[in-house]
Amino acid sequence: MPELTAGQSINKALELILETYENSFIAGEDIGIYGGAFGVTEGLLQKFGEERIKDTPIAEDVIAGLAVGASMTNSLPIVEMQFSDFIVNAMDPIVNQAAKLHFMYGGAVNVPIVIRGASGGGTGAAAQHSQSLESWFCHVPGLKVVTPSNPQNAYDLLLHSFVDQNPVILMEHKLVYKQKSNVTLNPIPDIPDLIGKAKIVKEGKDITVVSYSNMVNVVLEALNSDELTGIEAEVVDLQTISPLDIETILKSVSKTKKLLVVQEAPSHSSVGTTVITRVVGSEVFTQLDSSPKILSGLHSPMPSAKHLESAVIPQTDDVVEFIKNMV
Amino acid sequence: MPELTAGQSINKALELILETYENSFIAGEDIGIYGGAFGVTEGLLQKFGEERIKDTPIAEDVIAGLAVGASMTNSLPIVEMQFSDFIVNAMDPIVNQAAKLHFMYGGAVNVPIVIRGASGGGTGAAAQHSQSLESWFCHVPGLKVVTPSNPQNAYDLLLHSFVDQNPVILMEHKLVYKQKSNVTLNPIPDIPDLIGKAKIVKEGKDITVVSYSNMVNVVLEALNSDELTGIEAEVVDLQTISPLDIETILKSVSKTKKLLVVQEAPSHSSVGTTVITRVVGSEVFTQLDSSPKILSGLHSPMPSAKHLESAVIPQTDDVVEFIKNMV
Amino acid sequence: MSTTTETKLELHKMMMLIRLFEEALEEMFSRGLLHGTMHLSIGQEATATGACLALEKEDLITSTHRGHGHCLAKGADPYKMFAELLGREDGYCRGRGGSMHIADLSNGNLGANGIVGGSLTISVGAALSFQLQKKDNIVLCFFGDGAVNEGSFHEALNLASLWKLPVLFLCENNQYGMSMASNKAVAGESIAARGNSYGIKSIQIDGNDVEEVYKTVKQYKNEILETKTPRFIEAVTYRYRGHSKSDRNLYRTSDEINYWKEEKDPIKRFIGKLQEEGLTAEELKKLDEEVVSLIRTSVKKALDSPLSPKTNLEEDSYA
Amino acid sequence: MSTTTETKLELHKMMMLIRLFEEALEEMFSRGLLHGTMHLSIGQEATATGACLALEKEDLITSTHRGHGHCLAKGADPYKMFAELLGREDGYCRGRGGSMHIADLSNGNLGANGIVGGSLTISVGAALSFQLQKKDNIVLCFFGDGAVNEGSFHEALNLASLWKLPVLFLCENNQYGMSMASNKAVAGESIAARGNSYGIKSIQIDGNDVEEVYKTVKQYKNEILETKTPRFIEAVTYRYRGHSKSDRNLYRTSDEINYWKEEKDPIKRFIGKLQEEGLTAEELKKLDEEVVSLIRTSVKKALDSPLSPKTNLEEDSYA
Ligand SMILES: Cc1ncc(C[n+]2csc(CCOP(=O)(O)OP(=O)(O)O)c2C)c(N)n1
Ligand SMILES: Cc1ncc(C[n+]2csc(CCOP(=O)(O)OP(=O)(O)O)c2C)c(N)n1
Ligand SMILES: [Mg+2]
Ligand SMILES: [Mg+2]
Repeated sequence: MPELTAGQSINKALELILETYENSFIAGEDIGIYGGAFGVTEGLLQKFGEERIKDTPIAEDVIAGLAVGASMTNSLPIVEMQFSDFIVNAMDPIVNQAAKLHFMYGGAVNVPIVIRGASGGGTGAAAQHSQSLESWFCHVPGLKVVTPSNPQNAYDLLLHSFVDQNPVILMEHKLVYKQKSNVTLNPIPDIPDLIGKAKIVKEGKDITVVSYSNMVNVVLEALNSDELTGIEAEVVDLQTISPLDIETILKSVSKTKKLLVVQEAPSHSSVGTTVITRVVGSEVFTQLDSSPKILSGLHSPMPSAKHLESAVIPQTDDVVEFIKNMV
Repeated sequence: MPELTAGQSINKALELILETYENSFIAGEDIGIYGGAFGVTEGLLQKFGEERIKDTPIAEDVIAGLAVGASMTNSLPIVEMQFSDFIVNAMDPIVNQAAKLHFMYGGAVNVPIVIRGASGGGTGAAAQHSQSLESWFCHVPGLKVVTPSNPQNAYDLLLHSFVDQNPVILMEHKLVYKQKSNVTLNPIPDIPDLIGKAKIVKEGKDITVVSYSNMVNVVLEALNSDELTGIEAEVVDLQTISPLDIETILKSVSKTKKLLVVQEAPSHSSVGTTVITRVVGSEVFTQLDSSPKILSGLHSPMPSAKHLESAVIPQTDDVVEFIKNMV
Repeated sequence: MSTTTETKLELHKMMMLIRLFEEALEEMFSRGLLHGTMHLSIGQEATATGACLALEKEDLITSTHRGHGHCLAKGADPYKMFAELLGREDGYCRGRGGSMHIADLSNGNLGANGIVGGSLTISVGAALSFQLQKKDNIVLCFFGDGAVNEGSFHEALNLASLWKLPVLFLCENNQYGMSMASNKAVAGESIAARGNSYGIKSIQIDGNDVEEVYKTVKQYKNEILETKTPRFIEAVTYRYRGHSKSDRNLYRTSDEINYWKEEKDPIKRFIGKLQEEGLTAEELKKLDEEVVSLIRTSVKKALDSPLSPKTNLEEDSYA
Repeated sequence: MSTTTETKLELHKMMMLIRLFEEALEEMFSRGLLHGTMHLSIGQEATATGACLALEKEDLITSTHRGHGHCLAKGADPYKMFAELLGREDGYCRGRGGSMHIADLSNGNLGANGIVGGSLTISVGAALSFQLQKKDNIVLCFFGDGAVNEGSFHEALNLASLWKLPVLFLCENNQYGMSMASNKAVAGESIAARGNSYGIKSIQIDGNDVEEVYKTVKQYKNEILETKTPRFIEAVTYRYRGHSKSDRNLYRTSDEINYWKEEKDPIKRFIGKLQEEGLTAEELKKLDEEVVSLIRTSVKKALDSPLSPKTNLEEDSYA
């Protein structure tokens, strides 16, 4: 069981896919000799050649569009959006094409593509290279959206996303790439049963903290704070943010009677507001003994300066603060 | 006080703006001799000429991008996305540029642009011409998002959006264009004080129904149903969906103790989930005497067939059903 | 390469089928049987017909919002198309797609597309599959003159040229977008010249001469497979009807429309040619009657067929 | 049109200023004083310098992620730029923009842009303002060879040509995107040829010859104002450093890099020319010392200046 960063475990998953499925290929900007802006595709060009590791021009629209066309014709494309912010240039193929073709054509076609993008802030990359845009894709019927938080689920969720017959958007947080831990290199699954499943990463009885992507790590770190000794928080890592695993969330909240959602993205029209709406719209509403809260990034573009950036992104102190106030 | 459709009242507002501000212009596809796909710009070319009524090629990216550049250089652009679905091709100029420049450049520039788009379903235009994508833009800091529901506020909100110094996305529902009523042709305001203000369109004490865009009309129609006689619903037309007028909403809900949100867009990561999250996250939470609900469009692309389309979009019967179950 | 008589009669019948199919739609529309709008290709039948009949079934096409002709010419069943526009269960998309979104995978039609330029990058991806799978087939990508100005056009052509993909870009230049004349919308010499600028061999042809379209597509398909490089055709044609049902035709003169109807109609012209070559009025009548009755029976069958049931549409949204 | 000695010395000093400014940044970065990454234009100084010094203050530029040189050459204060990269209140963006997002409207710089191709459509809009306002100024749009393949490039050039907008597109072809050689990324003859394909007069020049850049931009600006049509310049240059701080330069040889450093360095070459024309070592030394001390004092002042205060960032997001 090797110790790997998430960047490396994703690389291993990609390698396994390419070895196993001859009709799979990867396309994206600087994924070849450069190995990807975050090193995720390092070594794959050398192993699989230019035919299957396709370095593209800087042209996100055709990168996503070719994935759609290829997937309709017995290829299995995995494409990379170097920074997920650039996915703004690929919205038509993703939203008007990939998401809708299966439904629009009456079920006659599937669009089994995986679109990976590096998301999130905290690296000083400023407003156009730090966004967490995953909520947009959750709002689009026909897409699935997956957000790993550590090396193990980054590996597993990529394999499952690949096997899933729907277009899957994988938002990989830049800070998650750097997370390091032992990874079990599971085989490619027959059924993508991890997609749509949340995970209880820490059990507790006093409050349910629902989070996803890198914020799961921030939450877990916050729980080590002395200020929270005695408080047993249950932490739910959504893993898939569309479709939501509402059962797991409801089960936890009906036990703890308290709900806090922590996300890096701003609150308005986001995953977090959806979690809260689903919970208060359920029978669990009557069991809540305090007002459910969301701790989100500020409604502001990402500033470049470190001290301002950390004011926009929820920090461990903020999590501690919220939990203290709620329990 | 002339009787006008919303399409006509918007046309009047555009005319007043063009007459009043020499540095204003309109750009978009088929807005000239054709008068716009929905007739909204009819007659403007004849009045103001090609210099200011700018028919563009089919190229949404540059349509939005030129608005950004023009607004930074003392012009006042209003651009049209023929169907708001095509805004997918203009996401970079809107989201990475217009929304962020003011903040990113430390307040040194403003981007006072108006982007109008025809949104929504019910016309049999199918999945790529019927979307309600407004929630995406609410999720983006730096943008304001406005959604008229009738000829009067379509007129007023366009004028106020124009005067607002921020980039404003106006989502005009295709069925709202056809709404007809008497319109007071107010002058251009000095301060855009309507932006960010919700409106109580019907007072009541039994339940608060929050809605926006064409669904406000569906809600009002539903309230005439015999099945609801005796029930006094208070109807809040958000009018601006970002920023949200949370005060007006809280005031109403603390009076009625019940909240239903009705929107055409699917629920996940939407305006409606935001309204509910803000309400249950406030002190009003304890006053709620029933679980707040959202009635939204299905999580499905829009089908073309009429009987399937009406299954995706909330109908008056659905509203009646929800209210009956809640009161 | 000369065209056989048999092929010529096929070309004529297909143009007639498309014309009568869309005239039947117009009639249904005026009777209020259709929900939504539609985009008719009446006047442009030669391009769809000549192009698709030059292909094999295994070759693929991507189509546009004005795609009825492409779909029929690639082998679709008019009954299933009528059924689709009427929201019936037997429709190609079970009533979920409608006029703008008919796909017919069984005959190699990857689907119509409501987004201008939306099919260009998809065709590139399909061509990449052929390349990776070492298939001797091509993807023919239909698009209009208006799509030439979309960013997706640029990205698709650039990549197809760089990667030497087996795709034939076919621009149906009917000289207008919705209302904008293409010469006001496309900078530079011509649309074919724009194709050349990507290092893609390009040609401008008479899109209303069905035989010229047929021959050019056949030749270019062979060149694509031999040289392993893409090709580009600008087929000049004209639409008689408004852009969609709401069009008042303010942007062009009736003289212009009539000129194309009288002087340049693809069906008329081809009939003239066939008659010069000896086709008798009787033979022609017989051919056309077959088409007429096919349309009649298809319409009737579609109108009699059951509506698409209200299934769980949220489940239908996912594979 | 010959360049005055005074101008030549300005050109030299500006290239030196840019080089030393970025070398100072490198040093700060290695000392861990900078948050995030940055894109250095070391080796490309001639393009930014020649282009911007050929403009008037009222002319506008749009810039890129590799924009320090454009910004300085258009007249920015190095102190405020250092302050910006250090997150100080005196920074051009009060610490909110950083390296990739410096704008300096007072000097006609509409701003750097982190999105490849993001500034092209913006420049078209600014040029439209000039046209509508009947101003005798132009917008110079900087972009890299990698941006040529984005859809936004296509839409911007097509519209600028159709609408005859006063914009000068200036492609800094440093021969690589991030890692991809531009000849693998741009189909067709050349980048300049792509400009021509939109009916825009285009030229390829030596982007490391500061005088050639200066003269060509001056000439093209005049042509733009006289003919009321846009122009396009492909300036061939080379970046010495990696794309950004994380680049390991695997996609090019050190021989290639050294060749450009030794044989083609814009500053070296121009010094040689100035000396041929009689500039003495002393005069040169004096000029350079001015630049050195300006950088030194600017860095020091910036390091001593206060951090940008934590204001209400949500309020700051709106005008
Ligand atoms: C991205 C996008 N922008 C705009 C439209 C609206 N629209 C539909 S068809 C059309 C005209 C297309 O012209 P052309 O490509 O020449 O095809 P034609 O209609 O002439 O067959 C327009 C503007 C659209 N469907 N998609
Ligand atoms: C839309 C978009 N895609 C990708 C990137 C990531 N990226 C930043 S710079 C760069 C290379 C740009 O190459 P070029 O335009 O030649 O400019 P250069 O870096 O050579 O100065 C890439 C791929 C981006 N910033 N924006
Ligand atoms: Mg056309
Ligand atoms: Mg470059």
